[in-house]
Amino acid sequence: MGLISRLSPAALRIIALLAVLAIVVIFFAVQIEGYLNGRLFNRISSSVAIMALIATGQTLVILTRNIDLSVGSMVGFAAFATGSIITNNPDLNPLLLVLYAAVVGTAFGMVNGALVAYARVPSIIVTLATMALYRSFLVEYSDAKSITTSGLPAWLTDFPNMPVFSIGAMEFRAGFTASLAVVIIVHLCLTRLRPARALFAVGSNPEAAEMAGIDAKRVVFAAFALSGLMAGLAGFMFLARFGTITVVAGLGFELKSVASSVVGGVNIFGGSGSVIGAFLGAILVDLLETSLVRWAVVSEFWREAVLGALILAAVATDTILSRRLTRLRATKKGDAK
Amino acid sequence: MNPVLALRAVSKNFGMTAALTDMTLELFPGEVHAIVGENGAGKSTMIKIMTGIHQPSAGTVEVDGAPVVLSGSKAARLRGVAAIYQEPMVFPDLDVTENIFISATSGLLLNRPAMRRRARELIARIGMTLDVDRIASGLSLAEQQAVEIARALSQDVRVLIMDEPTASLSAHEASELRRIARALAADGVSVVYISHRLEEVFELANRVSVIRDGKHISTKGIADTNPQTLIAEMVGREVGNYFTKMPSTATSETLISVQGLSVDGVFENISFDIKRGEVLAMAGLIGARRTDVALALFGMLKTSAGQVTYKGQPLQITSSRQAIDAGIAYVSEDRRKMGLAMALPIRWNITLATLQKYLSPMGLINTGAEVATAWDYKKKLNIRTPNTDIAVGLLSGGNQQKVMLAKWLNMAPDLLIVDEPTRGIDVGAKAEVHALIRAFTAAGGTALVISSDLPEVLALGDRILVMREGRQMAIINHEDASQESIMALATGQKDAA
Amino acid sequence: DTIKLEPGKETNMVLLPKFLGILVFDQANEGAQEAHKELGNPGKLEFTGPTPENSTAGQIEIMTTAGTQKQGAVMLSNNAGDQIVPAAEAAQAAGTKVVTWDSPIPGGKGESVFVAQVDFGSIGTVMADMALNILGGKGKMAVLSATPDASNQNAWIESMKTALAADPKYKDIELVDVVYGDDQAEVSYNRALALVDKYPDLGLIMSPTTVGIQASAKAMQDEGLCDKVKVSGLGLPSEMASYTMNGCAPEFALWDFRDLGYLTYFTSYGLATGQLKGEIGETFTAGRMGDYTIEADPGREGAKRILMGPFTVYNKDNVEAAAK
Amino acid sequence: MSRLFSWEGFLFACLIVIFTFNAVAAPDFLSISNQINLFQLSIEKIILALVMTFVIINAEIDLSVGSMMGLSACTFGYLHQMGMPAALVILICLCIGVAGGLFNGWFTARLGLPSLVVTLATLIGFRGLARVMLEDRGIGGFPDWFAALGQKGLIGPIPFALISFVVLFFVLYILLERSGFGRKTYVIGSNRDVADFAGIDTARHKIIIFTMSGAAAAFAGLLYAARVGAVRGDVASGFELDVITIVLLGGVSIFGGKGSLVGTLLSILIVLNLRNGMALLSITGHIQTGVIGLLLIASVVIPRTKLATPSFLKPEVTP
Ligand SMILES: Nc1ncnc2c1ncn2[C@@H]1O[C@H](COP(=O)(O)OP(=O)(O)OP(=O)(O)O)[C@@H](O)[C@H]1O
Ligand SMILES: Nc1ncnc2c1ncn2[C@@H]1O[C@H](COP(=O)(O)OP(=O)(O)OP(=O)(O)O)[C@@H](O)[C@H]1O
Ligand SMILES: [Mg+2]
Ligand SMILES: [Mg+2]
Repeated sequence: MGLISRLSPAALRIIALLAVLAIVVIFFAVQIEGYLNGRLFNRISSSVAIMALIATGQTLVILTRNIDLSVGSMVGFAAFATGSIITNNPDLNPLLLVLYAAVVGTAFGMVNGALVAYARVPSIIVTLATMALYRSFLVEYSDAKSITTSGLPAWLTDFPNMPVFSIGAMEFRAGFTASLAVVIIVHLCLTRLRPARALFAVGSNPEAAEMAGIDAKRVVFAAFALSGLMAGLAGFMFLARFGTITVVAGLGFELKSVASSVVGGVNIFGGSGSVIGAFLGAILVDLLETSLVRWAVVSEFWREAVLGALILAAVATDTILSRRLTRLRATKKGDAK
Repeated sequence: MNPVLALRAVSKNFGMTAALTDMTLELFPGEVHAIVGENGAGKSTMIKIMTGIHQPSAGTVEVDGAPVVLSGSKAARLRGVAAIYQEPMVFPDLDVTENIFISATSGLLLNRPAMRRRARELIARIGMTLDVDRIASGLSLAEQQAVEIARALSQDVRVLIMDEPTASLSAHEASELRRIARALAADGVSVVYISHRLEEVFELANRVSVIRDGKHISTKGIADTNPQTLIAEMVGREVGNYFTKMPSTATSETLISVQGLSVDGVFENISFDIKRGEVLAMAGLIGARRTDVALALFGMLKTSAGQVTYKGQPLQITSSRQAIDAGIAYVSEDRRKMGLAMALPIRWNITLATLQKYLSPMGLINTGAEVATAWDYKKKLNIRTPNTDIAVGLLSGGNQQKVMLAKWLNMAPDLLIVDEPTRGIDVGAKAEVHALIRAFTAAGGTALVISSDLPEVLALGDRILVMREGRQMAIINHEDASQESIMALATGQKDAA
Repeated sequence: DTIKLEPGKETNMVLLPKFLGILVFDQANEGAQEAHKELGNPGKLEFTGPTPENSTAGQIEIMTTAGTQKQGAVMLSNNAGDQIVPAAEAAQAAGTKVVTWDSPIPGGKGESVFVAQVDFGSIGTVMADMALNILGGKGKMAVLSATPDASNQNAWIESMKTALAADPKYKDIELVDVVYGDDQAEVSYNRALALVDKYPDLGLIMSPTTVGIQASAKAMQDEGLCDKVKVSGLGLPSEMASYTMNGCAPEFALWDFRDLGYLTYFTSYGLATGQLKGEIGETFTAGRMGDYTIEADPGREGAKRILMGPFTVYNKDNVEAAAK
Repeated sequence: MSRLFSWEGFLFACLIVIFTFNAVAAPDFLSISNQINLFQLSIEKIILALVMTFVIINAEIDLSVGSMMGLSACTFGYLHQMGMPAALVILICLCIGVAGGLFNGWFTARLGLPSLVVTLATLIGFRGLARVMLEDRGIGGFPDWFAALGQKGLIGPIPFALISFVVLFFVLYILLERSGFGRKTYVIGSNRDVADFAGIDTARHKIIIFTMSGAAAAFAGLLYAARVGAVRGDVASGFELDVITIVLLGGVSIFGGKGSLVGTLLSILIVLNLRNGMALLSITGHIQTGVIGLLLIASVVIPRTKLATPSFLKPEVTP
């Protein structure tokens, strides 16, 4: 049990989450024939690639004790704007296109950040409003036209499914690999870089952060800008994966990303959590959703009810489990003295 | 020699309140400059102007003789001005190490092992032991204070301001801290030291400034003044000697008797009884677990063994409601976390624990009676506020303390447990609080006072219970107690009798 | 005898789609605007609707306001089910005609007449026939619909079930599941794949919604499943052309929304200006589209409809031309 | 005097401006029927907003109200169709609301999960239960007296919904601003530990408030069923965000401990009048939503005092 005392609470949280994930997988493997195979991995990994990015951005914001409800609208707008650029200029350099999506997202994120950090409007108010506003921009900008796959170059639509490498039947496709890379990079930055700690400090105690010489405003601004950036990248991925973009693109992503983060153990009151956790949370939510469709026991109409119950159960289990582990760790440490 | 930091005719208004008026102060390298004044005199406000948290309404701040605008604490930090604030400012989700180095700026990559090593050194330098991997949310107030001090020490500072750093430290740590302050001054740092403990001021400071009502009253070399003069300057009148022990008002009837009280892994086998009208003082170092004993008596901590006999009946308390119904009150040491709802009006806070008394049968609040009570306490406890409807968080620390006391006194409890009753309270108010506790026991009330301030323990306690690391060392009668004997028990130099 | 609508009469009208920002509704608006000019109505034609996330409440609100504003007619593509009835009845009582198009009021209350794009009964047969065709007479099929609340989709699925049961030639086609993709690309895409995983021998995904069919086709194409699982249903040629050409979606159907808007406008204009009574048997000329008759709606008891019909089945031969 | 410069004062001024503008710009605005419509159309959200004020002042949030409303409405439709007498069904629906509220409250207050998470899960779960009952059907044909309650005037032109709103507002106003219960709501929202130490059973209080919210949502669901005369699985989906918008615009702090029902009422009136005015000027859809969004932001950019941003302590359960 020496291990437990050496692990940080954050690591314990991840372990609890992995345990919950394992339980879910085992349960469905028993229930559904031919469940546990490479294809399951491919399904979940491809579909979680987009939400992983959004949840990463959401996590950065939640860490600072804020929330970003406008992510869905930002994804929708970025996807559409990117799609219409490439449709009109099919020869555009791929990197420029990604950059464009990133810039669009970041710009929106910066508006959120400026209003929250510098105009001191609570984030829930700002992003509730910009959620509506950005979607309105999309409706206005799109003029009821859709982006269709036929207008997109092949490299773009092929990108998400391009296999990068594979382990057995498990394919690591470009979309998933790219977003996994982003998650890992952000994780490393968060845990290793000195300036990134300010994010935790501001979320943990904003007043104290201000007094400790941290420019809390800039930190919050940056978190929102990064969330916008992530939404922009997710918009790009959304476009590449689905090809057809209408005004409803990304609708409902805000709550789903919040759910992913909190299921992943990010403290909704700020200050603690990890993007790896949020990533696992996104996987868990996606896994539940997909598996429930395949589970013969629940009919189409029961699925939502069961999903709600399972999310709650997952969060409760995870919370209780990590509380237990933390306590266990505390006593072990005490004994060691 | 030039002052490293100076305030020139600085004023600060908060709306209608003038917290500082025409304040001028010079700080020189290598001096320990004490600042004293009543609660609400404007000391903390002045500090916050020096560190860029507040902007002056008028006047200028000078660094090295040149006027500067300190736009935020970062700007101040860059000029070498750092502070330890009155209310500890820790990050509950981060561990001790990260808390200490949160405002460090050097290096892009974090070097955890080096940080932990250095954190341990810094903590040791204050004379404390603290697991540097612990998450700060579990730290006691004193430990939080230690973290803050370590944070300040971790930086290169030219001016170090300490706003009541010893308020929640016990004698041992406090003396370590004073040693550090002297050492820093010897290195040429200008140390500003705010304290309500005058003996500290005289032991430590080279110069002392008095502030009253936001105005500068005097700045003198420490040799040119004495405690009586200082107090007179602070409060504008003479104050009686409040450290004289008043005769005991204990009766022969036992109010509460505690036998073998334990909480697994926290404290064990605590046994004492208190007579009606008596004051039992609890002394000990930080982490002696006195607060936990109080929490257990108040039903906020589950006990694992032991009995409590209260008014002759066995009593099992599992919630604060039960304790309150039984006539037990607990004045917490942590005002912000457990004491006061800072954003709510003073009046609401005062009647909070006794709300039942102000309700009509329909459950509606009798506002008239409530206002009357609030004003009553405002006068009785001399709470400095224009009215009782403003947020209690806007009051100075000492006045907040009085509001908290008012909340529990209003309950007219049989047993009043007071944890650090005069933390951060000025001399005048301290005397008033002591008088209040005395009046309370003289009127038949019973008190359990937890204090880290040894003179206070001696001034109040009819008997003194000394704790050390969760164990009860001894109960000594006042006549047999001295600062030295208590310290010896608390530090374990002398074993339990 | 056929009524020729007299142009130039003033009446204000509102074209109310399910929500804004969807191509087919804009096409309907173009048709209505064309008719508006053609009839020389000096009044105003407004195209206004709710946002996607607020569709039901928004439609009710706009319907209620239309009554207050004394609009001549509201042309409604209903997304609120029977919940719109009180508002529609109130509007009718205030003198505002309510004409539905694309999606009717299920119970038929509160509407003057429904301009049906096609016969709802025959959509079922067409979908069943496409399934028969694609599956080669035998196989498993699943339906991927919009939301469980979309009354037109529900009616079509129902009519397909009826058609499948009615004729023995469909006896080897098995409808295994109905799932909902909420008319969102992402949800539909994932549902389509989940269907394939759930039924390893699935042969066809039938999606009676333009979003669902497109997302399903893309999903099958992305996962290289087009050889095994085909996609069909109702789709826009411009969105579906490539999938039809590469064999993922060999056949699908749709009608012309521009015509639908045009016809709806003529009907509403006639009713609002009192030239049509809205009674069964009335026949009128709808400009370039020719003559139409108000008849009883076979699918909804007591309700009236005007049948536009027919629709086009798209395949390799005609899809590219239509996509232009 | 201080009221005049308060948040409520500001909202009131906004309201006057909007009202005057509407009256001048939209000729039908001042008609009695329009004024009643204006309330009637949003009555459910209004009722939810009144109770949500309690929830948010108590430093919690209830995202499940829209779904609970849907669940209640669908249960009504389902059981009505099964042939149960309407009066009994109404009672059952209200009980479901209470049960759902207790459920949210228990997980939040006793188990210590953040309410945002709990009610996010029940937002999905309650909606799912509504779906289970009605699947893809819509149900209408409610008894005449029930439909009349929702659609016709009860006293003259004034409908039942409006009357119940007025009654509810006064009851809740007294409860929040004058009673001990309301006082505790503020204190717990401001600092839960302080309330715990003062002998308040904070968990119980929170559970009661969630229960109120659940019951109000169930009641609103019934009003909705009566008003629109038909129900289906998506009733009131997305209402939670509108309701929260109204409450926050009314000056209730998302961190708890601060706000008033008068603020919520003014905010309701502002949103209603703004929406109605725009609708009468044929401004709908996303532009309308956009304007409300801008208003929401603008309303808070107006500087506030420092302590208005409340204690930064987080509501944590004592272990
Ligand atoms: N942010 C604020 N807004 C309004 N008034 C304030 C604010 N901060 C301080 N004050 C007022 O300014 C005066 C000075 O307060 P300050 O905290 O500086 O006193 P102090 O000397 O530090 O007292 P103590 O010894 O009790 O800590 C008090 O009357 C206080 O109520
Ligand atoms: N070593 C420790 N490990 C975990 N928690 C501790 C430790 N020491 C103190 N605490 C926590 O800090 C709080 C107060 O500490 P405690 O009761 O031990 O101190 P005390 O004797 O009251 O000293 P003081 O009041 O001077 O800080 C308690 O709630 C306790 O749980
Ligand atoms: Mg102070
Ligand atoms: Mg203590």
